[in-house]
Amino acid sequence: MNNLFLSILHGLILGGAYGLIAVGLSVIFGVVRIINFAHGAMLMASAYAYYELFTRYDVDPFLAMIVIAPLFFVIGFLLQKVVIRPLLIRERASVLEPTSVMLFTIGLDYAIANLYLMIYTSRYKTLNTWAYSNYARLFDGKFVTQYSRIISFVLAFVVAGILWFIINRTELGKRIRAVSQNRDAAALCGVNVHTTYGIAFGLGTAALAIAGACMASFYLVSPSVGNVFGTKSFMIVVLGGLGSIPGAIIGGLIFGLIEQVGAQFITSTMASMLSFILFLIVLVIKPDGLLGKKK
Amino acid sequence: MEHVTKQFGGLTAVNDFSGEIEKNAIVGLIGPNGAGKTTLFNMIANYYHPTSGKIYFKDQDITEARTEDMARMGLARTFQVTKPFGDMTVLQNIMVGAFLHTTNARQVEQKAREVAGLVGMTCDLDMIANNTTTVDKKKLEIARALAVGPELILLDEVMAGCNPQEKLELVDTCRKVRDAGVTILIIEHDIKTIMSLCDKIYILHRGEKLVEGTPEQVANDKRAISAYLGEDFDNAEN
Amino acid sequence: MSYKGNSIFKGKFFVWLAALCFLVAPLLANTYMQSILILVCFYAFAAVAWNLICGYAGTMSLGHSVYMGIGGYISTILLETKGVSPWIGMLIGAAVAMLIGVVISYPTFRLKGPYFTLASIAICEIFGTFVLNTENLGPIPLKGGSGWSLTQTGYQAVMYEFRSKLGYYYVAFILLAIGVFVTWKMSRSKLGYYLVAIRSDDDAARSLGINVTKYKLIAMGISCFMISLAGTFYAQYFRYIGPDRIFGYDLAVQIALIALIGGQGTVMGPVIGAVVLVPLSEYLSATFAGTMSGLNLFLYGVIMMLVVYFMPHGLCEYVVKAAQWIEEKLFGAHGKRKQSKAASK
Amino acid sequence: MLKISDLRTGYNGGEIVHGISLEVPDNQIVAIVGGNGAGKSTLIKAITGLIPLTSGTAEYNGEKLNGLSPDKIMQKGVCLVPEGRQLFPNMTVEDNLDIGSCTKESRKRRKENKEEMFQIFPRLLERRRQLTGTLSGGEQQMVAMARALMSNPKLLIMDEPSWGLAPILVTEMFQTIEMIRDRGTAILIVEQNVGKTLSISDWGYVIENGTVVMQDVGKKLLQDESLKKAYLGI
Amino acid sequence: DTSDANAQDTPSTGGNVVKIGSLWPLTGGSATIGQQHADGAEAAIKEINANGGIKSMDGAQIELVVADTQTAADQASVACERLITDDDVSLIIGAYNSTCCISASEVAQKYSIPFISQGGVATDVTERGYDYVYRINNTATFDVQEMIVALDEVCKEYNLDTLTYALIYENTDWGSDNARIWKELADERGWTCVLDEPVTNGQADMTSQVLKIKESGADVCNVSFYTDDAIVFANAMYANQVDLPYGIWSVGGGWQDSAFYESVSPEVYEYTFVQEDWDMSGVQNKEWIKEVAQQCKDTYGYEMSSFFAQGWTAAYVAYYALESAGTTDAEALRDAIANLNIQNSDEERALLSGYSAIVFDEKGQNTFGGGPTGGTIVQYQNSEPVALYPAEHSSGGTAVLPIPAFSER
Ligand SMILES: Nc1ncnc2c1ncn2[C@@H]1O[C@H](COP(=O)(O)OP(=O)(O)OP(=O)(O)O)[C@@H](O)[C@H]1O
Ligand SMILES: Nc1ncnc2c1ncn2[C@@H]1O[C@H](COP(=O)(O)OP(=O)(O)OP(=O)(O)O)[C@@H](O)[C@H]1O
Ligand SMILES: [Mg+2]
Ligand SMILES: [Mg+2]
Repeated sequence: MNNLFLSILHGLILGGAYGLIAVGLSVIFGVVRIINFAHGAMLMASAYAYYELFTRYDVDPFLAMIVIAPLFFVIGFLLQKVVIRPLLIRERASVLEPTSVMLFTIGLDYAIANLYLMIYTSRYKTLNTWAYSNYARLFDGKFVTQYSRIISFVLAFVVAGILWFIINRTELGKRIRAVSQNRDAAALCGVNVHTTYGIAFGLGTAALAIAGACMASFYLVSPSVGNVFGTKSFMIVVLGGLGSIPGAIIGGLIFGLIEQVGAQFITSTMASMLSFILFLIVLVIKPDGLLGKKK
Repeated sequence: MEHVTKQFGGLTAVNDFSGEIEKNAIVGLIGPNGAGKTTLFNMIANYYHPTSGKIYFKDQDITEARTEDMARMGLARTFQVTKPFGDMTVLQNIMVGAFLHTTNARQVEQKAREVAGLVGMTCDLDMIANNTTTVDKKKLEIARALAVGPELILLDEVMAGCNPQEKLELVDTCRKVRDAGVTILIIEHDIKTIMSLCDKIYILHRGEKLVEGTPEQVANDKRAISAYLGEDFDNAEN
Repeated sequence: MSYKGNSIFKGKFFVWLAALCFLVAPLLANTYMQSILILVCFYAFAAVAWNLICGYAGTMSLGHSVYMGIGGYISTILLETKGVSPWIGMLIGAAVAMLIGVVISYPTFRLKGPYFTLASIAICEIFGTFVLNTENLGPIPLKGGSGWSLTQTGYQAVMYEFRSKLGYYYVAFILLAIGVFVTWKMSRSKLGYYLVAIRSDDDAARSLGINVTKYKLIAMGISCFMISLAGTFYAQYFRYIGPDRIFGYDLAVQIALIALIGGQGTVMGPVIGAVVLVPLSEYLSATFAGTMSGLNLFLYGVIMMLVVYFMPHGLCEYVVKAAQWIEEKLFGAHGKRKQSKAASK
Repeated sequence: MLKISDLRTGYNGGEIVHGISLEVPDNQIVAIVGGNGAGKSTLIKAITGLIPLTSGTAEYNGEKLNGLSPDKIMQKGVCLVPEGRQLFPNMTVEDNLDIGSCTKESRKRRKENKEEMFQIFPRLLERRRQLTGTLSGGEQQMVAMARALMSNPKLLIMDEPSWGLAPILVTEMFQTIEMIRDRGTAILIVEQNVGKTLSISDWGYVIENGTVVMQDVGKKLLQDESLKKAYLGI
Repeated sequence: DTSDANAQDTPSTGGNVVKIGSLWPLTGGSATIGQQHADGAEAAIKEINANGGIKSMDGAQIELVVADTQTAADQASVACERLITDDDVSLIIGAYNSTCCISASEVAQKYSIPFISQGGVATDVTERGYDYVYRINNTATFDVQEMIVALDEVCKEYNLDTLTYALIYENTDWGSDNARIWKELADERGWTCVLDEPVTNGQADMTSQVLKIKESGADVCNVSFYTDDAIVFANAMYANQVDLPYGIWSVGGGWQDSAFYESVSPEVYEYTFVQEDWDMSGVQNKEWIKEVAQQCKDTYGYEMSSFFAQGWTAAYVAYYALESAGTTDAEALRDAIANLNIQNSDEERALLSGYSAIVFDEKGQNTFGGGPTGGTIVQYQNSEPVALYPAEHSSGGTAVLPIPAFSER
């Protein structure tokens, strides 16, 4: 059992979590064609929700998820339906990435991140849950990791699987796909476009809230935590192919692997540079990402 | 063109096509939907490269040339789905084409107005291109392509979506363009237009050349009628 | 965002009026106001440079500050190690930035829409991480994370160092004026037309004989050249340059925001954006930062959302409308006729 | 069935349709013809809720359609085959048809309807698993029509269904349209193929510059000299 | 005008108000730390005002004008300019990050307004020949030196000829400076470096790095991390049971932040050595420090930290300077700062940070009167910090060395 093998395992575990965080972003982009720049801020906001529930009522995030994820579904749904909808209607339907919506989400990111800074100050908090402070020891105790990380890894696949199923195998998914391909035609077929957008946005946000539960139980909570994962999520979804759910998970795994395995051979800063360089190379060779579809 | 073939994955869109377009002629390219007309077009304009075969333009091998070089060599095209530069005015759209051979904005503008006159743009030249009517968008496509000063112009279904009267107008435009010394290759579904306009017609069917000849020859060809024109072609004629 | 936006201010009155304001304002202001005016010019110039490629050709870069960093670093290193005047260093830096920009953009211009945007962020991160972790690049000292603190040269103008704010101000203003002029010239030239055509539909542009990559690279080159001049100005004015800020995503976003909120793809948009946003953020942070940390940036975000919400095409559109209205009032029908004639050009 | 009175609409403040009134009775084919840019598509968009109307009313079986969103209008039984087909290119033929029947009631009859569609358009049965983006123009048009029929509309509106079709297909398509009418669906059709359209339609309207300039039984309109000149190029 | 309004609010004074600029990173990457500095300064000024303000100026009250650097050098420069020209402050304390200290003091120098730097460890802060810039804290050199000197003692005590060490640090100026200096000093002593690992801030997992340390078999590990990385790192070290016989030696940073101790369980930081930039022992030994600590907890909700203490000290230094100058005239104020001589006594409130003295040299760097630079090296034993080195700050405990392996704890 050498370090290389261990770091591969750690890379995969971490990559799963990255993928989980990115998958919501991918769903939203795939349907509404918006890169949600407030993704990191919303992740952070969900983490604080778990923080409150844990410190006040001692509810474990993985349990609280049952309440918070639906709550974030509603938040995402309303955000799309009430706020982003008028912006979208105003933009030409064919625009690949509506600029005004992008700007709006950047503004939203500032606002949320700093609102939480005002409320919670910038102090780092951790949630000492059972899964945070207990370690799984596998392979003769050589492979040690927090239970929360293992749960996150598993959840990544569960959430991605559920989302994939919803989008590709259900009636709702058919509508979502229809709307993502041709908004007006879908409306003419009797699909309520903006409700469908809202649902997609809500699903993405709910997935993000689940990722938030994972992050809160293996990392820490602070108003700036969104930055740590935000930019990385953008890279991950692009690497995997914008809009592709399996792509987000694969992209996440690749990032996790490079960070952990790369750090075995070179310094970790060089490893993180390596992941960006790899990202660029993939894009140049395959401009639509690993699993992206050509339009 | 010699033995041009194009495959998309397993699908052969154009198979072993050979043909020639003479200078200063109007050549028609017809065929059922999905026959590979647009694909053939795209290959001539070097938007795609053929899987095999060679294409010559003015005796030069252009098989592997780039799209943007074609315009410089004197070959311009329009798109089946019109693609105006939406944010610009009609005039500015045409000017983009005219900038190819000069950088002088004044000359360019003059040229653009000339071309607009030639194709008979009826709308206000300062209108934003996206807001014009379908016919004007089609004319704009032609005008923009003409503005680069081509010797050969490829027109892809410029008349689709126009009523017979408007088609006549466009036929007129085409003639004028030809008279200005430009060779035309045109894809069209409207038989009457094609018959009246073209000097020579190719019929494409499932990627292969079915018939080649003058309008009269084609009209009397059994294969052409069964594959494309339909049994009641004669009725339509009347 | 309409292309017609380019023909604003044809009744040159307002441009001259604005230029006059810019020229005279610092003379009337106290040093604090002067420093804000300098920032306005600096950010406006950076946004103008950004707009040249990203606004006109529609390639939304959120990593443009990287070229600013390259320019700033090169002129600073030349000054500190070889004593080369930053005036010369600035041009050398700009040339290098232009070269690097063109080389990097060649492959990345193949990417469309959000892919390009995110790739630009990655490039910014790569450069930032590299400089941050490199003490020496071969024989060239980079100083890694500590950055460069510029030694004083005794306020010599030939060394790009001025005793009074006014010196810096007029340098920034001249840069800005050049930037606006270049943009204006470009917008009415072949390059400008081509870029907007490419933004609308690059397939159609290709069919008209436009070498899309070539023209985008030309614009990119000009843009990198200009923004790297801003980098030298940054280093000289703040007298400190370090990697975390200048190669950072935050600065890049800030520059893009100014151009976008002002009005992407218009001559004056970035300037208007800077005139509004820079003092706004300064005001917010002066008023609220001490009261409650985060309040200033929170309000900034909220205001940004409101602007996007109510002025989707940027402030430029409204400024133009207002200007037209005033012009009509001032010059009556004559002004209006001039305007419409100008618009038809 | 559909009654439109004094409808006005346009884009961004510019009025394109200046007060059009027309009626589509049950079980009939009603045609709208007119030059390019006359405002036909704009009128259709207003009826189906894609753009708002500035004044006037569109009534369907006595119910006002004003202000309803396209999906609500569709659920009432008014279905549009839009200009340019507007399929979902990355979905299979079958999925496209499924979307056509995603309202509550039509979903129940999805299976039967699909089978019926495959009877009407046997070509689609062969290609049920193909992505519609890769179909030929004619096949795409069939999908567009089938998709609209999947919801058992009572009124089918078609905007230039023959657009880009080879002559052989155009003939087929008009036959199909008559067949659909015979199954009990009212049809409002906008077409450039003036001759063929008017010859199968029960009533025709001629629109110019956003107003109705002529209306009559389809075949009679065909005889009109001025119309012949303007639209048939004779 | 705010100054008038404030003057009316506080009728007990002669009506004068002196403004001091308080410039810290309140948003951005260093916000946690910046906020604690700002809180410390605020608490100190409250106390000073309550005690009658500046006596040499008829009991003038001090108004603290707080500004935010946003953890960005250029913003710091702009904010500093605003404090000087718009808010008319007589003196500025701040800016924590070296880069911000450098760029902000640049402005202060230009306007000839005294700038008392607190936090920035880069040598450049005081090496530019600026006569209005003073620095209270020590440079990176001192922090590391203190640890190396302590390790010298350890070596002597346990008869170690040489040591192997691993370096792991965040890769911006602070961390890499520490690592560089450590290497220089360790080279002099002939110690061997077995790992040199820079890490980008914001790692979600550090297992790989920790495994490298484990594999390197180092005797000691020197760490410079901010709070977020510190938490992740410490947890990973604990999880993977990395045994370092002579311990983890942290250059403060995250290990000085009370948030760190709230976040990780006691087993995680047990036996860790931390170089605290203040007199940790004070909290245990001195009544008044205990009171201040309690106040901090009550008002701001966290355990007093070195950051709070340093903010406090900076405010007090500013106050002493004003008191001795008796005027807000910049030149007089500068001379007053240059001539400050604050010596340690049990009651000296300015020295909450535990500096032996505050005396500036001609470059403006605090010389600490040649005594200890305030730093204390503590080891966590039974989850309590025990001050060990230097002897002046020792609370009398002894180091637990070599550190018992995880398997034996
Ligand atoms: N990019 C592509 N990828 C895969 N298949 C393609 C592609 N482009 C065209 N095809 C296929 O090639 C065949 C020929 O298409 P083409 O567009 O040339 O037909 P066409 O003759 O222009 O028909 P229409 O009259 O309908 O425009 C069709 O079956 C089409 O599905
Ligand atoms: N999205 C739009 N925004 C602004 N104006 C538009 C828009 N779409 C169409 N128009 C304008 O509305 C007018 C009528 O267009 P419409 O599409 O209704 O004509 P039509 O009768 O359907 O003609 P065609 O036979 O070309 O389809 C045209 O002048 C066109 O320029
Ligand atoms: Mg075609
Ligand atoms: Mg129409």
